[in-house]
Amino acid sequence: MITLNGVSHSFDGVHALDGIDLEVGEHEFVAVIGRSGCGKSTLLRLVAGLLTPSAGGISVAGERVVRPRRDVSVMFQRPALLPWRTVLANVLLPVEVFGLADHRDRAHELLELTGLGGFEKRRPHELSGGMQQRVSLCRSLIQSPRVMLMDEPFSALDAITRTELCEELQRVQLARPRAVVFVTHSIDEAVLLADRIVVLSPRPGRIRSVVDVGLPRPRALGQVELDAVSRELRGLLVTA
Amino acid sequence: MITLNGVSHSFDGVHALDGIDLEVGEHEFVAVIGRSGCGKSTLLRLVAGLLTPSAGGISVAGERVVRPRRDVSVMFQRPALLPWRTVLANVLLPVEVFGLADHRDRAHELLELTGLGGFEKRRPHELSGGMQQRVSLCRSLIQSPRVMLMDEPFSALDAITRTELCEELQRVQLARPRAVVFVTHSIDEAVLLADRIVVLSPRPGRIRSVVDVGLPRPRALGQVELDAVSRELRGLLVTA
Amino acid sequence: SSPAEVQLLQKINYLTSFGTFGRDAYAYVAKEKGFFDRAGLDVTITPGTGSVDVLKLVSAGRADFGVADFTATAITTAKEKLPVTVVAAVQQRSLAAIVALEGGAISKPADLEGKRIGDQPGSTNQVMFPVYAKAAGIDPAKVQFVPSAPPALPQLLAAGQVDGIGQFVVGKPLIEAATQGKKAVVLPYGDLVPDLYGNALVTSKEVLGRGETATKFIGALLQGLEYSIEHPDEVAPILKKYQPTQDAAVASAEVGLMAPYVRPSGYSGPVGGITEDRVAKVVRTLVEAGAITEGSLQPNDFVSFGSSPK
Amino acid sequence: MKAVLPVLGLLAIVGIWWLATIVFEIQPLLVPSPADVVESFLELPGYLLEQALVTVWEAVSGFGLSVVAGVPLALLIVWSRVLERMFYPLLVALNAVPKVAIAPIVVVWFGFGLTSKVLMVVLVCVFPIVISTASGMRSTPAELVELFRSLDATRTHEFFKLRLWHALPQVFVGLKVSITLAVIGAVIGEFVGADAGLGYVILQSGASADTSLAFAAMALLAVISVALFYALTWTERKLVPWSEEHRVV
Amino acid sequence: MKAVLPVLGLLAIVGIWWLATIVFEIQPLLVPSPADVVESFLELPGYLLEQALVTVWEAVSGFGLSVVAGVPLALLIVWSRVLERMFYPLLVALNAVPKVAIAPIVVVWFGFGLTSKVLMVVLVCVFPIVISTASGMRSTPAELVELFRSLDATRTHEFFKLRLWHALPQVFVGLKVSITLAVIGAVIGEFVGADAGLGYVILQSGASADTSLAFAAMALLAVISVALFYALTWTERKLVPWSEEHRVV
Ligand SMILES: Nc1ncnc2c1ncn2[C@@H]1O[C@H](COP(=O)(O)OP(=O)(O)OP(=O)(O)O)[C@@H](O)[C@H]1O
Ligand SMILES: Nc1ncnc2c1ncn2[C@@H]1O[C@H](COP(=O)(O)OP(=O)(O)OP(=O)(O)O)[C@@H](O)[C@H]1O
Ligand SMILES: [Mg+2]
Ligand SMILES: [Mg+2]
Repeated sequence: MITLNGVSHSFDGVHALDGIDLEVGEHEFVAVIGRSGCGKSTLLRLVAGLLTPSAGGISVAGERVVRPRRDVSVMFQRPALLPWRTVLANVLLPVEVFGLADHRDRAHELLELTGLGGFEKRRPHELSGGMQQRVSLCRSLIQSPRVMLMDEPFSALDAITRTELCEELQRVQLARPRAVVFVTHSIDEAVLLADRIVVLSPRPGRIRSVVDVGLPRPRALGQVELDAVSRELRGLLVTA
Repeated sequence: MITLNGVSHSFDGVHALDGIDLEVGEHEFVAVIGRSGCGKSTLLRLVAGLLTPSAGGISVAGERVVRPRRDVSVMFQRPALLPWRTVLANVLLPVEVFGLADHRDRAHELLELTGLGGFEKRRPHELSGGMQQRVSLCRSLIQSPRVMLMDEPFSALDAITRTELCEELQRVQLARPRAVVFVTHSIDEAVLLADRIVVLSPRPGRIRSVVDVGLPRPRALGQVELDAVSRELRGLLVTA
Repeated sequence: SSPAEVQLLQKINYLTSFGTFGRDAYAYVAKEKGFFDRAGLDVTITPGTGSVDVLKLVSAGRADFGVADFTATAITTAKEKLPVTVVAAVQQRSLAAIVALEGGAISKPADLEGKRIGDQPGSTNQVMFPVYAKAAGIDPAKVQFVPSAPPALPQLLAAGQVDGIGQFVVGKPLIEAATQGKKAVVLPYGDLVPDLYGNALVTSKEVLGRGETATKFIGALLQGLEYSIEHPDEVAPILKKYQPTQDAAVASAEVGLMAPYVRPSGYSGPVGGITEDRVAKVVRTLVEAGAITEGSLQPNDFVSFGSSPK
Repeated sequence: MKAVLPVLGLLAIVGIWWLATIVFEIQPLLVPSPADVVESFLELPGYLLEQALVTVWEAVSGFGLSVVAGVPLALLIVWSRVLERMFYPLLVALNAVPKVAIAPIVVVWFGFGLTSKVLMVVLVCVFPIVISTASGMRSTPAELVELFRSLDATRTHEFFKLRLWHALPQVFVGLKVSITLAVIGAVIGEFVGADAGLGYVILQSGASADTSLAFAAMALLAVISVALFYALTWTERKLVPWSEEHRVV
Repeated sequence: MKAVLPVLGLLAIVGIWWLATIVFEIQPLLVPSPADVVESFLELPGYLLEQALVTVWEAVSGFGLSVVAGVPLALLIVWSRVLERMFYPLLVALNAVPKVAIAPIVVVWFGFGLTSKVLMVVLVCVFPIVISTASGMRSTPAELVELFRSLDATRTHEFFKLRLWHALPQVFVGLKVSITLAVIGAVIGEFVGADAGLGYVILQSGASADTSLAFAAMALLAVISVALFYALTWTERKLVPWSEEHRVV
């Protein structure tokens, strides 16, 4: 579904990514981990068509990426909510932009699911950091894309909410699999969710190794088998 | 050092905190955990003197808190960097505001320590999310306050950097203990760092329980003794 | 009047020379006294904003008639071939004057040398000053004209920023009222240069081509002018009715002062009359003063003697 | 309480003005005392209010037109660099032409009626609206623009669902600058070829050296502007409740 | 390439103007053709440029003074609600007084020299600067204000290290609106009592019905404004490189 071919990217003076080769299958969940500042967000932006690689080529669904596509959803690292819109209207933004039929019920459902029921009419500045992130999550889930790009979607959430949402995400992925690229700082999260985990080395980001998590689904946090993979990843990160 | 006496707070229509009683010792490290939106940030803001409680009283060092104090440092949940300042100038802001002597060397040291060496002259928008958070961390560390309030300081950091910084924080706290209130979503982090852990219940935030972590220091992630406390906390959070 | 009659009234747009003072009140008098109605005219009076603006608006067809300074009209038409033409002289002598305050530095023409006079650049007063100076026997180069806008002039004079200002003769009561009782010294150009006309009624050649209507309007307006100078006391209330901001006392005084200029002693022609001889003389004077170039203007170029009152 | 402070400010200024006219023995022709001005007003209150209405109507309709013209213009300028490069300098140039000087031409063209005054108002008002709207739309945070890009939103959506909204607080700055200029524009229009409106009153009274009347008219103008200005401020509060400016900080 | 587009825009406008004067047979007294205007300019290029310099000097020094006065005024207004409530309405009122109408008083007070012109410029310029600076300072993000509060920063620090910096992009919007007004202010000042400057040229030519000369002077005014405007834009780019407006989006 997604193919990266020797992709490099530099911002003026900063060499962020270097020679990334990666293939993500149509129903594959790929997690990306790496040190802060190693180029994970940049990688997502490149796949999303928001940045043009300094070198190399990217294609999604067999087409070269030159601009954003509607079948690719992006959830950014920062909530990026529109301050003048209520929570509900923020969630409905993609639907409006795509000109789709009414998704109000779906939006309410998602908000309920992420524990935001009752906050539909509030404006973003009245929410806590984690609540804002959940609104942003709902917004990216309301589209039904073929490819989902998620940048640390649960970083501002508490352990419980995070676990709940991880489970929800697993369920959705089992029911209706898509290509997902999931950036995270939590190794446990990566092991729980991903089919494969890409470990990036620090700046410039290069692929240090790709770990296959060959465990059956559904998985649950705290499973002993997961811990082994986690330890391996931690080791890779340290020496990355 | 810090005393909260039946503190409650409401934002128009949202009852955020309810009847919080808490005492933080002069050299005590207290972690606060709780579901997203339960009022942790609000609690810090109240102690910092940035909000006035709807009910109850707060005092720091025996004085009633009516406005922010210079011996209390706050690290916010969002980086809150000044876009027109370079990284270095952002870190030096408190020093400038306090009118203290040159802290350039200390700033460089902190930036080096947090892995930001070489980025001193960059502006915030050229940094990754985690790098921005580290700048904000450096800024709060450059003050030498008697009380430190930290709101999810490591949420945007990868596992390795997070571990490193946790160790650094432990070292600093052992060498020069202060009163710290540390909000986090990571139970492991809380167990690793805190003397006591306050568990808040969901909105309105009430103190569900206070767990004493009676383990010797320095502690290290992955210690089996920590895991027991972690499990206990997870249980408390789920039923909170 | 019945609707049927209103139907028949010809619409005319008329511009006063500048604002709506006593000196321009005769149009309102003609309206109030029904002279226009009787001529079958429905006249709209709009306050003008100075000679050149009036000429522009008349030549652009925005107004059918307007009042502009005769000298300014001559100079402007000498420069630009505008489709405007003079059809009557409202005053037989120029109203231009230098006005100063009594007790100041100026009390007679000879005092002007070495003084500062505030005036609008290009005004008749300034353009004709060399002619006046020659007649008064003083050196025009020794008088300094300070350019400034007309509304500021009385204030500049009162504040002592200038020693005198260019003003129309009829402005005397206004200045005196404004300076609260100080007497004004007026040095009229007309005393020494009697050939100059004052204001002129101008129209466009196109309007003149409409025949009848133009003649009727000229007649009715001049009837108003004649009535005004004969009944100065009636003018102020009429003006005040149309223009409530005007000072009645000043307006009557202005009309009183204007009378001898509309019909000077010894003048035997009709009110508003204008003759080719005098126009030729004026043109010559303008050439001498350097305001226009030799041969650039013939009397018939800008005056329609055929339409002027006989 | 809220109303007390502006009244105090007003009293302070009027007091200083009054004192100045007495202490420096300023002639009423130059600067009349507040009493003279009030007297002038009381002589013709009905007439002056009538003229004020004329001016308000001209100013408000011209202002409305400027908004209708200015905001789309700003949109075009932000939309296309080419259009910006071609026409922005011309707009600046147009704005720099002294309106007093072109007022006669406008009257020659559009007659003595309402049109010419409204046009003068538009000429005066459009520029601040365009420039502040354009600048507001340009300053949209990069992260929000990226969000819209990621949705492959059309430019129309980017402008009407994002940039214009983001710009609203700055649009209001432009509107507030414009509204007081609007009143001045109407007055300048009335200076040339009008027989009603406060501008006409000022012209008349200026020429007849009736300074107190001119001051009375100007005081009315000031009152009108302040009223229009605060009406805008009120609208802004209702319309842009999320703006940082209105949060209690 | 960059320079081509504005030139194209200019040519388009001049072309339309020329065509209009020919097609509608407009009299040169009303609107002269571009050729007439150029001719007028070429008759007296040295003189006109000299007058232009006079006007530029008045406009620039008045503008400078306005910045020096306006920014602190905005500071005071944002600083204290009491001061704002007391004096903001007065500022609005002052701005609404037509400058053309008070120009004579200013001249009477300050004479025919530079002072009265500079003062006129200040009167015209100060308001947009104050209002946009104030609005910019007020719109400082709550999180940054909170940061300063948490440091127990003095209000001086809050204003000079935070709000003013945050407001800079908006201050420049105010400055850009003001700079073109500055030129107009200088011209209005010159209308009332001057013997030099482009305003004087316009007044003079208006009285002598030399419309082409007036247009030549106005064209020069436009050129001056455009130059000053883009000088400001350039300064902004150098001074405010972090602004969203300058990021490539
Ligand atoms: N400025 C505000 N106006 C209105 N409501 C607010 C405001 N700030 C916070 N709240 C509400 O107060 C509650 C607590 O918010 P707070 O930010 O303290 O949560 P938190 O525990 O820090 O959450 P998180 O872990 O997501 O950061 C939330 O329900 C939020 O909606
Ligand atoms: N707009 C930009 N201009 C200049 N440099 C940039 C820009 N965006 C990112 N960078 C640089 O590129 C590098 C990678 O940034 P990126 O945001 O991809 O990191 P990341 O892996 O997402 O980090 P984090 O985990 O902290 O979010 C960083 O060193 C950063 O300084
Ligand atoms: Mg990132
Ligand atoms: Mg929080």
